[in-house]
Amino acid sequence: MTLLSISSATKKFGGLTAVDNVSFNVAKGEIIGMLGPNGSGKTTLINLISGDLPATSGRITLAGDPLTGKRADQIARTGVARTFQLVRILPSLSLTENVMIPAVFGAKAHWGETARSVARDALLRVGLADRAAANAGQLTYIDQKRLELARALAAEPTLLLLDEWLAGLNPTELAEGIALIRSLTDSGITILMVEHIMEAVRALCPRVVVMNSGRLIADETTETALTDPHVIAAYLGEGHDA
Amino acid sequence: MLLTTLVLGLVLGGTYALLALGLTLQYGIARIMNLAYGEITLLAAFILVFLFQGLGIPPLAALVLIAPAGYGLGWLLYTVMMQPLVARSGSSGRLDVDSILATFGLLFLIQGVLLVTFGANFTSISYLDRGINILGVSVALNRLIAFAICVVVGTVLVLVLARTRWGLNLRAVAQTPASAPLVGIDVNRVARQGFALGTALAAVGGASIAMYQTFSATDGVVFTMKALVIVIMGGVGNVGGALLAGLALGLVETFVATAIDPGLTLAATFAIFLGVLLWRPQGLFGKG
Amino acid sequence: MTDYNRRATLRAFSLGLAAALSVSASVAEAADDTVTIGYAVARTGPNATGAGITTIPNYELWVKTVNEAGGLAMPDGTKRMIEVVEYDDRSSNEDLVRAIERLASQDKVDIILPPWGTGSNLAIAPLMDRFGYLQLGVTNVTDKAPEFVERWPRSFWMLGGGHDYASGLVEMLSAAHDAGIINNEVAVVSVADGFGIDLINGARPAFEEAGFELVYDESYPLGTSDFAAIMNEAQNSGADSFVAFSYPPGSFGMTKTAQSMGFNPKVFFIGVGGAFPIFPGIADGKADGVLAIGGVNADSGAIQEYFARHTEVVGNPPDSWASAITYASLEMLEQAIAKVGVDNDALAEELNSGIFDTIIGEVKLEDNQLRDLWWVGQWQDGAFKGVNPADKEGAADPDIPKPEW
Amino acid sequence: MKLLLPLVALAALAYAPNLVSDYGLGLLIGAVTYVTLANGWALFSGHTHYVSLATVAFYGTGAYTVAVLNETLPYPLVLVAAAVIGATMALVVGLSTLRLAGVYFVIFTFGLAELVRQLITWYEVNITGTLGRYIFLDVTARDIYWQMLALGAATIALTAYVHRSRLGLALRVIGDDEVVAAHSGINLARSKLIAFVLSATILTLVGAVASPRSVYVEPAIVFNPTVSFLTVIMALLGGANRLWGPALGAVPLFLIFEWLSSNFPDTYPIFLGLLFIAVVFALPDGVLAGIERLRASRKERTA
Amino acid sequence: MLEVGNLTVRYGKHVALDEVSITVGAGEMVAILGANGAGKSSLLGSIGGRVRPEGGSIRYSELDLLSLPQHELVERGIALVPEGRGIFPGLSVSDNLALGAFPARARAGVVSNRDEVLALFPKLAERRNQIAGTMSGGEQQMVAIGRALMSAPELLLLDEPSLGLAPIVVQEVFAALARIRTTGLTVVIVEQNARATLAIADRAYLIQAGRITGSGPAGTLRTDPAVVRAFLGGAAMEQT
Repeated sequence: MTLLSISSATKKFGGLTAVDNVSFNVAKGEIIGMLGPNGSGKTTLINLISGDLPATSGRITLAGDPLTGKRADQIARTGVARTFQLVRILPSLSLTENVMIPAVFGAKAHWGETARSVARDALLRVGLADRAAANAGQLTYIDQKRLELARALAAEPTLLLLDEWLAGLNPTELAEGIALIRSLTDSGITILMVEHIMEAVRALCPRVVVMNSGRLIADETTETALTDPHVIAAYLGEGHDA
Repeated sequence: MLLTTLVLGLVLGGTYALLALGLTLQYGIARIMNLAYGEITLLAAFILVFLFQGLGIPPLAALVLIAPAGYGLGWLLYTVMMQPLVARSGSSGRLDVDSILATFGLLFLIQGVLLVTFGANFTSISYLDRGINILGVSVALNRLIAFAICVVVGTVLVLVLARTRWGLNLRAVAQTPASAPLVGIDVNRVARQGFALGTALAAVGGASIAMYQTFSATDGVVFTMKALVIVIMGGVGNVGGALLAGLALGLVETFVATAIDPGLTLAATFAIFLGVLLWRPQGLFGKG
Repeated sequence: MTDYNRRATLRAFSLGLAAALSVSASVAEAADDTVTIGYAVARTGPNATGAGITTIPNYELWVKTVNEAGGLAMPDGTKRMIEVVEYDDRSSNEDLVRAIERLASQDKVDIILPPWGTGSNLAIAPLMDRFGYLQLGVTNVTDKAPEFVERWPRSFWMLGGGHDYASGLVEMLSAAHDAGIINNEVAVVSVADGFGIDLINGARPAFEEAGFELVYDESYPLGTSDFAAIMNEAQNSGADSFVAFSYPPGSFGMTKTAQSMGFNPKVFFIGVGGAFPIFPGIADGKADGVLAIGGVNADSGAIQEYFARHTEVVGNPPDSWASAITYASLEMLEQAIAKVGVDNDALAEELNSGIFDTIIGEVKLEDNQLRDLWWVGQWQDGAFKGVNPADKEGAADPDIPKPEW
Repeated sequence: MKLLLPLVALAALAYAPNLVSDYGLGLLIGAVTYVTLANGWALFSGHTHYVSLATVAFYGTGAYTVAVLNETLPYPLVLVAAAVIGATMALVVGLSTLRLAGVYFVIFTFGLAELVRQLITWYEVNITGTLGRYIFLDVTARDIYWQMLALGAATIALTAYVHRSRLGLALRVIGDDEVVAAHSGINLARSKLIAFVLSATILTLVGAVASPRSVYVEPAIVFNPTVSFLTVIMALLGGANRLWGPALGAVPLFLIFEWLSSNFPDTYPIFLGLLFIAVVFALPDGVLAGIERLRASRKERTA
Repeated sequence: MLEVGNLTVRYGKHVALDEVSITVGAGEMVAILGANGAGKSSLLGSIGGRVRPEGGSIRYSELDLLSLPQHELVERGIALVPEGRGIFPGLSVSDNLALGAFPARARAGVVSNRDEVLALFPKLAERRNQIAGTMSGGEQQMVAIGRALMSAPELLLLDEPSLGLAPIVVQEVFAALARIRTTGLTVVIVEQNARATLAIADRAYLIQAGRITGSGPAGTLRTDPAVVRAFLGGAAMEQT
């Protein structure tokens, strides 16, 4: 069953077409990787889905309901949660408060003890429960990443968008991170993840979509994609002889 | 009737434009929203009167002294007061608020000094006060001079900005300060120059207003408001825009005063101002 | 030519400083052999200009004069020096109200002198009444004075109301019209605040009744600095008489604009500021013939002496409208104290019933109001002289039409 | 009890007029007025970091409403009317301006006060033909004080409540990062609008309650832009995003201004200017944050 | 000519560069290759004065670069074309180029430098009056590189010049870089496009997770599976 459907999504910035007529579907419960070199339009596409940017044209639906044309907060309330490529935490709020926000303002609109317990669960899941009262500004980078994931989880989302959530982690942390994401898919959340760390993509995603210069150049199994000459060329270049 | 409105409006608009040029440079290049701008114009106005009445220096000659003095004062203000705020804010965007609050303090400071030094009296001089016939409309010579100063200063400024290397540097910093160091421009230095140049223009504006208008030490905020309105209308940092917006505002005010109701001139000014802010915050003459 | 004289302002400043410094001393001693007089007047903000010309210099001049003469004479024949407690109301009514409370309940001064401006005086009237102080209001123009006297029996209103000035002006213009000097068309502008509105509301029916036609009648907002368009309209209206119920910036701006554009109506009347000593300078020496609110009996020896002393002590001459009345009000106070002491109730009674000899002549108040006032004055031979009421002692004949600029 | 101390303080303050002179009462009124203004301002601007200079637009509107209606309506209804007018005005202004950011918002709010003043002036001059209005109400200084104290206490209570509510959380998130706020399901426009209207209603009520202090009301008198600036600097000095910050900034600054203006009437603006600049330089985040920083660094040193 | 020793860069608690050392000889073109987030831009940014490192040293012809403010570096002959290009989008192409010649060292040769730049990017000559921000990404990249060359640099630092460009434009950019290389300019280039880069560079460093994990002559690295691994991880290498 298709959860997220993207058809002919296009985003232009002035003369630049950042996302060019991209279409693909994500089934419920699936975890799908989005690959592509820097600047190929992956983050822009994520922004179109989450409502951070309005699409120039095309249509995006979640479980049949259109997302295009809605504001970010409305989309968030339909059950879409995300992390950001550059970590965005709320430095003046405590960890619990950071994580509570989507629980309070999201689809379920919890408040009081319920919201706190949702936040506590999310923090527990990412391993930050013991620091719940600390200020988010004091966290290390990896903990900030964890916090951001916890915040996305507290939304109890049906669709989770991860934008290079694993970037910048050391090998131990990476292994923990991969295990964490796997535990999420096991609990039934649908995940679309932009990722550069191929080990992680291999480990987590049976299927990937690959973008280059705003276009979708591949939508296939991970094994196929990583040996697809188009994909390799997209990453490493064509090797022009000059 | 229409011609009269046109002539009077342009002359009025010329002085408005002159008033706004400095503020648009200060905010455009140095990113300082200077609420003490009007007080600096007043300071120059008082100094012009002092030079004229106390020392007998003719106002047009006094301008030659006041402009560089204004530059010096701006240089000093930026170095002592603004630069630490700029350094502290980094890219956090708090500079706007900090500069508004700090220059609000400066506003009181200068006003206090003016009150103590020059008293609370209305001040004015009579200088070339006779009427000149322009297309059948009588206009005071001193206002024409102020208009001419505006045209000359405005044109020179536009040309300098458009044609010279220094002007190009100023424009570069105004538009994309983050890129300026890549070509070797010391943003801090250019910002200081821009602020100082803006102060010099404020001084020239104040001095030319002193030639024809009665003023007192508490009038500064009126000048600041007018300049602010024009700067926003013209697009922040846009010198050509400030010139056009100043002229346009003069025309609008004159038109409202003659055709609608003098009681609504200031209301019209602010309504246009707020309208522009909402409809095109980048200014009527801004790009994009 | 000059309104600005550095040495003079500096002197005025040091005078003020001396007064300010005496504050602490006076409060500390507050002995029986002094009379403490307090006031809160605008030294900063928009009201500072008006207060700085009309109110503060006269308070300071009077205190200095009295103290140099050995102090205020008391009913028992002794003399008591004046000590001053002075605050800045920052042109804000809130601060003013608090300053009055301070003078009354903290400093416990004997007399409180009023602030500058109609709004300020009204703002403190209930307080002054409650604290039992008399309020010797001078710089207010209001038609409601009789009503206010009823409400606050110790309040005094010494500058008339808008209707008075408007009728005075209309009376004078009617005479000129009857003499065939001017046509029946009037161009009138008024500043959009309480003062301007009061005057124009009084003037409209008065003009109409006298057979004048208001061919141009507009108000302009406070803060207007450009009058070219207004003056141009007035000039094109064809009226022989130009009347402006204006404040100093407007009065000055209109004068300069009229001069530069060669607008020469037969009657050129302006509001506040026309009687200021700096006006001839503003008018580039061509003030003669300009009509304005107020006036003094310029031929009176007492007035001439007052002008000379004011110029000497303060550094510049007083204005020719409210200054002399302000000073006269203080003289009245001085004489009343000599009779009944510093009890405010007795003083109020005495002020209303007594006859006083002041620089503006013999003064007798009617129902707490000074009614014997100059409504219209005119610059003649470099002096601002009262011309209406025409039957008032010392009235000069109005010079109409005004000579061209 | 956390509530006990504020309640005792409130009771003490309510009793205070019996102990002080009229001037003391005047000081209390002034201090409470500015505490309420600063708090009301901070209710919107404290967390969102939108610096509004429109305080006097609402304050003046409140005062003017009382001036216009005091002879036709009973006093409590006048206050209700002021609140309604203030809220409506804030709604219109908010709907049109909250998409402006940074300095544009600041300038807009600065211009707004001036526009309101000009429009009221024009209306009064041309339509009603009166400009100055009189407020002859039988309201004593004590009444004003108690009303203002109640309003101030209500404002602080409301602030405390908002801080704990969804709205407060939303505002804090908006102040930190609007993108995260939107992606967490917060309706930015609605949250900002509600806060702005609440804040503006309080500011309008302050103007209304304070207005009987001056008998005579004129646009030039009640739309004094200094009020807007003083409010901002007081709130920022104390710390605008903390419950007691605005009060902590307003009281000492108010007293300093009073002291300066009575002791240095001529040079007062110079000192005021220097003080302003000093606050911006020395205490950029407010006194409370400064104290916390100091405590933190001391803790670090001892540790 | 350029010596970077034990450079460490942190953003908060995140270590972006961990004791990185590289050297670049005069006239060399050296590539820094690595996946996204590996620390390439931090390295180049440190050399170009945009990033303040926490430890280590950067010496250039006996000069301690870390002691100089960013804008001074251009005067010393170091030109940086940052990621995102750093052009003046609101100014015309010719203004952008003119600004490139801001340093005193470049002023004498403005005319000949401009001719060279326009010969290198003929498109810029056609569009000299166009506002730079309205051009396509590839053209903007040309403006950025052209502007850097206008400052008569000895050392050119290029950060991802092919980023976000269509393949055909990438080709064009690399062709231009190859020509620049023949002028004897020293170039440090950070790229994801490893193949195209290795085709024109002399040497390359591989960077992974903030550390140098390999280096060598470009010719050798072109066939080294470690390069592919740095980008695509394990399995991909067998197929290349």
